[in-house]
Amino acid sequence: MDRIPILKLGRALLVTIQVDMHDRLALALEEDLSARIVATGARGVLIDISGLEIVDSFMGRMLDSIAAVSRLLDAETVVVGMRPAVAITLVELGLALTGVQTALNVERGMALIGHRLPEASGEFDEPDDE
Amino acid sequence: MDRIPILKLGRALLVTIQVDMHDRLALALEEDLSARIVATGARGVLIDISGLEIVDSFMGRMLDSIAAVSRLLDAETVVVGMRPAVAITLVELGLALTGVQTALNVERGMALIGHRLPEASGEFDEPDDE
Amino acid sequence: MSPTTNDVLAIRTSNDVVRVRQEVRMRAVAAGFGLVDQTKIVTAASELARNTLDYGGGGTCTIEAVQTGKRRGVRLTFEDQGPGIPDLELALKDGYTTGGGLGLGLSGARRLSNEFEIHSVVGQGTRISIARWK
Amino acid sequence: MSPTTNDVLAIRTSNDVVRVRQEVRMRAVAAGFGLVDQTKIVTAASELARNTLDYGGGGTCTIEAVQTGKRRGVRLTFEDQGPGIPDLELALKDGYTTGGGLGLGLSGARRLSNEFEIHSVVGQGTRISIARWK
Ligand SMILES: Nc1ncnc2c1ncn2[C@@H]1O[C@H](COP(=O)(O)OP(=O)(O)O)[C@@H](O)[C@H]1O
Ligand SMILES: Nc1ncnc2c1ncn2[C@@H]1O[C@H](COP(=O)(O)OP(=O)(O)O)[C@@H](O)[C@H]1O
Repeated sequence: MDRIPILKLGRALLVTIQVDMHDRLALALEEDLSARIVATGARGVLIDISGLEIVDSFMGRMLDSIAAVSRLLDAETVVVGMRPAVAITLVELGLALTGVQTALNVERGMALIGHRLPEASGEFDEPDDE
Repeated sequence: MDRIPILKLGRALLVTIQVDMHDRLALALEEDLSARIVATGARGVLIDISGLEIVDSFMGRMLDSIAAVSRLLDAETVVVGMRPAVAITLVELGLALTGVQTALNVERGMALIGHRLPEASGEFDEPDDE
Repeated sequence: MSPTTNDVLAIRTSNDVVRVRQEVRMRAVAAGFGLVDQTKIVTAASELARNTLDYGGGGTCTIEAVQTGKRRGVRLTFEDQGPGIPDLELALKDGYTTGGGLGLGLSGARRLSNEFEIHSVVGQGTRISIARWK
Repeated sequence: MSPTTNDVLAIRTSNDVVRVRQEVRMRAVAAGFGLVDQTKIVTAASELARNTLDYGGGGTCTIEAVQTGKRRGVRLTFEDQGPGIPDLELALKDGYTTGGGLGLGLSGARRLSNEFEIHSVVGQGTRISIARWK
């Protein structure tokens, strides 16, 4: 089974979703991501969906669930790069993804994570990078 | 009946839950904890659940309830050290524990409590440690 | 891709759901749909295809290019021989699910379509037909 | 721990609920479950065992190792001779509780399982069977 790569980006983890996710791939991602959050002490998870042409309720549920799991593990989730047509469609579908933060792009997503931290940036000693 | 020990850690109270909690033990903990919050003037309660292999809805309700009681007594609750598999399972169970703050470990939990206080850290005169 | 072609796609695996999406996208493009309209019908198709698989035990999706007067559109019909839906009104409610989903598939697909028809007989199966116009 | 062993555990005290969790964990490990799958079935077991105790007035949990083709799994059956559940649809709703719980036991256990069956007769008792596959 393929797995979706997870990159470390400063204090955050970055996942880029480009393919149609099957159920098993989605579950594997959730598992990998939570293990990595704990192993790295990451403070945030960025999920880049700029490559996705649609987000249906299955994928929406997956995003919600990743955000909820990450929060329990002390990391916030930001969904970045949603296309305008996808956003319009999601709202009409009835899925406002209220449990998930969003940002226009990775840079703004990173800023969002940085600013929500109690520690002032720079003064915090970085968890070990691997 | 056994009781779960409560440690004082600076301005916070630390409870480490390692065993399967029975109903009576859970109720006793809530009682002991609220008495200690009032007696010590603690500003926060850290509940370390890194030893727990599962959290079911009974335990989840207990965590929620401790958080609610502590809040009324002017202390915030942070649940620390939840295992990744537990977080994934809790979310699928339907329990996102939205009323509870979480932190990766005790250190980060302490930071969370410290930074939420109106007093800047260091400038505050520590309440008496016993 | 002539506007009168009918495609019948089998839905048996979650890969087939992906194929339905791709095919519907192509047909929507061929019908002259803009990006938002494409996205809406593809998303509706994705919801219904997944239901056909998960609840209907598999089935088919028929894709038709349709035309009334000058308006062009796409019609999709999902059919399965699964257990059927005992209470349609309930199933169409936002948030209702028997499978741990979000319960937005049917209601959402209806909102994303200009036409929505559902026919279901318990013990025999379910047929859902939607259309979206340019 | 042979895959055909059946264990029947009594559920009469809250200590027994702990024992059910431990036994289910061992069986899930024996069936080759990964950590997340173990955690899911043990959590579902915990919810149902507690209901058997609290609402059913005590009962039993039967643990079976199951296999279809190459897939291995664990099946758990909880039985009691308690008051039964008058409205199953209601009891399965997230948040519904008659006992001051969170109302997530039944619905959550269903989400955490691959198979879920419930049979309940008012005045006679309740039998709930779940299975999870590797
Ligand atoms: N093709 C089908 N066959 C049988 N039941 C179906 C079918 N499609 C939908 N249902 C029923 O309708 C319910 C609601 O469907 P839907 O709104 O798509 O939500 P979800 O897919 O999240 O469960 C499903 O949970 C299922 O019980
Ligand atoms: N074994 C049982 N016997 C009788 N009633 C039950 C049983 N299990 C569950 N119930 C009923 O179903 C309701 C919902 O159960 P559940 O979803 O587990 O929530 P909770 O345990 O928080 O009440 C219970 O409040 C109870 O009324």
